[in-house]
Amino acid sequence: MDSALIPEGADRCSFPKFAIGICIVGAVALWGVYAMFLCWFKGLNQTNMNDYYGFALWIWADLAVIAVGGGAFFTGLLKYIFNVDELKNIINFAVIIGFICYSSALLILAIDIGQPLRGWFIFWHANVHSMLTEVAFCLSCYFAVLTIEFIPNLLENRQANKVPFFRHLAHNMHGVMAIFAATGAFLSFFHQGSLGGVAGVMYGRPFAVREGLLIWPWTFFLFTWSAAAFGPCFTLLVTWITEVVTGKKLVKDNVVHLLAKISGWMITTYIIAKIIDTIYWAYVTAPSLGFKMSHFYTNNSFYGYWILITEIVVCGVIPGILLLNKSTRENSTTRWIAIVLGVIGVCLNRWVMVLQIMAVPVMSFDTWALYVPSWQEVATTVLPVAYGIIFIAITYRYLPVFPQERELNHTKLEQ
Amino acid sequence: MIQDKKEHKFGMVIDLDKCTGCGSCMVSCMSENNIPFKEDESRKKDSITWMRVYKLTNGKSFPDIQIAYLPRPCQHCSGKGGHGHSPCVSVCPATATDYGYDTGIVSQIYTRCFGCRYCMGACPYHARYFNWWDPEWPAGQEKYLSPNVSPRMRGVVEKCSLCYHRYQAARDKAYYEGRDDIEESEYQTACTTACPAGAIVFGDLNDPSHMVHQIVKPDPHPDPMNKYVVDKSRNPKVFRLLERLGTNTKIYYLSEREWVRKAGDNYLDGEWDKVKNHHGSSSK
Amino acid sequence: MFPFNFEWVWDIAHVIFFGALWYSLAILGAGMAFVIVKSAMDTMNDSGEPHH
Amino acid sequence: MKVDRRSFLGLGLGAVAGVVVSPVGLKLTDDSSIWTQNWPWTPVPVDGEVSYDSSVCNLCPGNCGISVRKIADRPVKIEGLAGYPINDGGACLHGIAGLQYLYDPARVKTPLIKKGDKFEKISWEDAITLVAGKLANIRKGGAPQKLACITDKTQGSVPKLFDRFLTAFGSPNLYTMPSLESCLELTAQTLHGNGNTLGFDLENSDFILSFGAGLIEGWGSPVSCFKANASRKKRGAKLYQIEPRLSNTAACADKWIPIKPGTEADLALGICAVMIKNNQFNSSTFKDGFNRFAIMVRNKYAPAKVAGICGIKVADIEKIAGQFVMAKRPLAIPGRGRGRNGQSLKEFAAVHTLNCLVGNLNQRGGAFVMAKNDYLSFPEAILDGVAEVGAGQEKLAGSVDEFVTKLNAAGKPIVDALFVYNANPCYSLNEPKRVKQAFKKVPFVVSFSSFLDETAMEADVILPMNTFLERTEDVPSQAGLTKNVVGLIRPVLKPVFDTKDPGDALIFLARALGGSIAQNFDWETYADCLGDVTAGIWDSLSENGHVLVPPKPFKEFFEGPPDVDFTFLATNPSTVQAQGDFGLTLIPIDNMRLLGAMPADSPFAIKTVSDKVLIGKDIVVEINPQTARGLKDGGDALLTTPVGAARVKVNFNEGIMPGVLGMVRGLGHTFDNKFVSNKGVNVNDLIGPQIESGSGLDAAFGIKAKISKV
Repeated sequence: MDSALIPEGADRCSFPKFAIGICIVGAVALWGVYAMFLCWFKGLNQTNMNDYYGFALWIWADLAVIAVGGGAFFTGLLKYIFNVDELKNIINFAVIIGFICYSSALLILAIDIGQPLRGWFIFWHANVHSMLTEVAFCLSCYFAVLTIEFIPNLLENRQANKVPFFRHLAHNMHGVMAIFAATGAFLSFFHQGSLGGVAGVMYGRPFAVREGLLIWPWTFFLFTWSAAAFGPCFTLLVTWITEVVTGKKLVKDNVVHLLAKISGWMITTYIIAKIIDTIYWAYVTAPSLGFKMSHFYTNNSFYGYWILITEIVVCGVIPGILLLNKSTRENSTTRWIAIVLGVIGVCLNRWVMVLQIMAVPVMSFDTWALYVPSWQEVATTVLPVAYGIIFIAITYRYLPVFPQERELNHTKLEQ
Repeated sequence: MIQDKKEHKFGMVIDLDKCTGCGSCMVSCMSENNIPFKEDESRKKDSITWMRVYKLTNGKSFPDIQIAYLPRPCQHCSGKGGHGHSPCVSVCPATATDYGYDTGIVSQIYTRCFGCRYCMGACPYHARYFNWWDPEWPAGQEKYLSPNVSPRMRGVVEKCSLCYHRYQAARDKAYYEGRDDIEESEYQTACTTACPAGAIVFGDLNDPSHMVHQIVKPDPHPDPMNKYVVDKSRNPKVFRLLERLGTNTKIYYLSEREWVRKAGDNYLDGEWDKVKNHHGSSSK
Repeated sequence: MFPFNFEWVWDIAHVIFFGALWYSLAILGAGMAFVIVKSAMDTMNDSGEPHH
Repeated sequence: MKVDRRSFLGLGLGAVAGVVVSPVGLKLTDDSSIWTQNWPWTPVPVDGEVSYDSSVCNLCPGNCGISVRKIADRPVKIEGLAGYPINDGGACLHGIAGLQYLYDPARVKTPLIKKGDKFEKISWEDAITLVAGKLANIRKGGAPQKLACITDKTQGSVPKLFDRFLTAFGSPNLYTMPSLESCLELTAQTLHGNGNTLGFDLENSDFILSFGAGLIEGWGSPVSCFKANASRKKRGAKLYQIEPRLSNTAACADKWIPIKPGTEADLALGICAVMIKNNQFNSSTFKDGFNRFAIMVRNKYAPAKVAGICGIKVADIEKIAGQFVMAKRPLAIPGRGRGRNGQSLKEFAAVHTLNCLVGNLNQRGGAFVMAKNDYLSFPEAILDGVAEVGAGQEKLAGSVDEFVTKLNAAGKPIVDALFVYNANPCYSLNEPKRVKQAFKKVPFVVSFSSFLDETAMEADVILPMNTFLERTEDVPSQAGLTKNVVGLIRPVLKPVFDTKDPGDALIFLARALGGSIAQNFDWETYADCLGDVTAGIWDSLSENGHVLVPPKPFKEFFEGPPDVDFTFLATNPSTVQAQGDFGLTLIPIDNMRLLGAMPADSPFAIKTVSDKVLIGKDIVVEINPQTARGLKDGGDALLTTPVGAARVKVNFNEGIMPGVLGMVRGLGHTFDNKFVSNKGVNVNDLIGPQIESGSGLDAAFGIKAKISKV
């Protein structure tokens, strides 16, 4: 019944099947929307946050989706600025994932603040010294860039493309996309960085604080670097999931291998920097403030050394090596292990840089603060996931997202 | 607009040997500043207490245990090097909290705050509180609210203002009387005047005639051991909370008891014995 | 975010921060304006030809 | 015009673009933020002229001077009154939070009458008529002594008016709630003769030996004690604190001497024994029984024995005695915690005997034996025939606790009507459930109360009283002060509800009864009465808000050291032991942040309570980890005593003696105020009364208990 909208030559499941799938995920999304409205109308008392845990699950989710959404800017940068042409086969999807991640991040922020109707004060009364101001501006601007990058793909829909203006617009936008991508990369660099800066500048929090370059603490660069490193992992992961769900090969192996290789290099360089940063922090920064490293890791079983080892070794060093090594990179099992570990690693890093900071006491007579999110927090955090699934399902169904789809699946049909 | 010619730096010194933990300062603050209350205030991590009294122990067992109480208002940090970049002020994205260079007071504008809580994360003293709930008073009780401090709405951060409205009132009075400046006694915070033990001394740290200056004797030179630390006390019995972080708080504490002074900051093993006698030795 | 907001100061921080911001926004705005105008012109040029 | 899909689309997009570009969005955004800044449900306090009223706080026996800041005639803040002889500007948290009582959710707003299980509103006229009718019937029965009354204190014109009412009515059955003052009066009476009370010159002593007196836990006149304590450091005065738990007082003392609960009297007598043995005492004013006393302590309170009883070292007893004797101005003070509940005369007398032995009586920095306040001069009471009959009757009991016991024990009602004024015995006496039972046995209970508290709930009629901010009253200082200050409570605002001053309610009632009772209350209002009965000091009282009575310098006032009578102690009255035979001892803890009795706490006070005392609805019990086998710090437990059991949370505290459980006093209210009630348990529910023979005091300092994990 919706065949007129489906890209030419593409094979899609029947509409009822599609609709049922959307409904199931939609129900989860509605649950999240309900929780979202509870938070808006009743206030943040719906959460389990408290004055010690002012940043909690949402901010972690926010940082995590932005980190994994970093695939969009980095792939865009490689494609449009460094002219890595193979990436044109995955750039559309990277942009869509980025779009989902960034729109989710903005939504989460709108729920997270105590006075959503005054949220625009962050722009209007901007304090240029705050990392969060930098985040807000760059995030919204970069979201605009992602929207711009997404528009041509949207206009390639079979029906939209029939409108001459849209067809021309899509064509012309492709023409100047490098400029947008460059601006996007610039903005992205700063907001990924300033998200890292958010933690690093908190000099009242020895667990978070880092020294740095000019006004930017080292976490600024580590966050940008890790987003660029792990973002492509997430793009590949979602592509793979989409391939599994649709039962079709959508991107050629050489493209996947290329992105995985780039990611491997990025991860490896990042993790070396991260290890150096951690050692410097543990042996110089924190002790200079009177803290032994064990203070941060030995009070309770949740925030133990395991978290540090998991983040850096298991989910950093290992995926780096697996993706750098040609044989493990091109072996799909080891590649997927690396990619999944990588995505977990960057999410864990963001968790540590939000929640563990809040948990650690600073005053010698203060206590650890542990927290378990309320269902409203969980529901609103699941909401973006449901929204992302629906968004991908719809875009995949109606837009020519994967340029290689036809070629790959024709071959299959012919065989 | 009334402008003081002089630059003040209001601060406090709290004598922890006099403090009895009675709670007068907490309630005086609540009453002065229209602080709301709710059914369950036993969860201290979401209980708005601009002035909170912590109980400290020396960690020993019976019968050698000792306890002390430490009242903790907002510490009104002047930030690294004393330049006004307090941990919270520097991070607030909407300029809703600001450092008063003429008073040293860290302000909070409730109607501008949009509740991102970054300042709370940045504050190691947990001096900042979020209005998780709409403030509600039992019927009639809103009649005792003071118009000098506006009640806060849900979803914003609040904290101790060193009773800034009292400073304004004192300044207005001085202006009407044609005086340039206010007397020490004219501007005292609600916790200071309430303390039945007289443990809190409040005044202008920049004014040598003020008692707080005489007790604290702030060192005009940066600490040679940490360039970020300024206004360190030259009184060996006086310390600040988490001084090593370079927050440069303006709330000083006084105690004869070594273990109490040690509890004010974090020290690596053996470090305290090296630094304990260095208090105030940075400048003669 | 504008010089007429009262917290605005003409210091280096504001100049760099908002300089970069408005510059980026200008690029995006100009770029979009350019492609929209160009596409509109292209569409008008097309309209002489019969539809396919 | 044909609207095809394309033009429709175009139109739609155009409209959207139009709205986006138009100022509507900006305007709405701006308006919505302005709305959030002015939410109609966030109150905006009215501004206006600032003024200050001074008055006196009567929330506790401290009676501090207060200054009330008003804006546009609305009181907005209570602070200590500078220059007031008791507190000189200081204030405690309860006084500062006083405004909350005005609008307390549990306030009685109009007279109430109980119909079935519920209270209904009734007019003052109807209420008074009803009460007068019931009382008239009692008189008609010819047994006027069957009206009883419980008040909070004995001093001041309002308690005296209740006394006068009972006298005119013909009943001797007036009881007061346990208090430090009554213990001190009893002690003074026992050792120095009738009409005296004791005061302690804490400000000038250089060595305070405190037998558990919570100098900064609310003992005596709290702010005055805070100030005295704060000045110790400067004066170089030492404080030794003797008690089983590291209280705040013990924490700020120079030395904490933990002893087993309830052995204070033993230790005091043990120190006496050491002093007598070493001949370190001043016997010039000793009157009766000293020799017998000396022999008794030598035999019964030898240090070795006392050390065993108290759980301390012999050397420590000798050291304490030595330091006490060597001090220039030593002072021993009795009264565990606030000195109010669970006190024994033996203990007070034993501790005060240290003062007598060391010879500090009526000396600077010592203990003062002072005549009771007598600034009031009421006209001679007029008794009619019925009253004469009642006047000849014996009082039913020696103390309020004994009174309650007798009410319960009797088959038939021994009292036909009961007045309760400003007291909450159904909460603050030990084992309140027995008090409630006793109340149920009284056919007619009238509560004169500002709050619908546990006791008011048991009443048949509630006459609502003005709070201290709405009333006029004279309040003489007591509470162990050496100063004799009469303060004047003055209304700072008109009554918020339909309430009256207690004096006015009594005058109203007397008038309704008519006859000689009305003649005894021949005043238009209570204010007139107050002017009359304080005639001698009224002018300066009303002008200054307080009077020092008598305003003489202290040497003239305290004429030399008083005589000391040892006969009571010489008989070695038995020491009250904790009830039951469980292994641990539960003791109540007086905490400055909780008033512990009347009135219940303000929401602000509850807000200050530590999470080591109250977590959610659970009370936290302190236990030394050594004793806490099988328990978890922060875990749940069941606390059982011979009288009751309660679910509690456990807090491991190194500052409490092994074998002792500490539970705060003042929680567990059950009336209707969600900010204050249904939080934790009332420790009194777990402790049974232990009447001390002789004094009639409920001397239960604690009770045996066991605790187990649940």
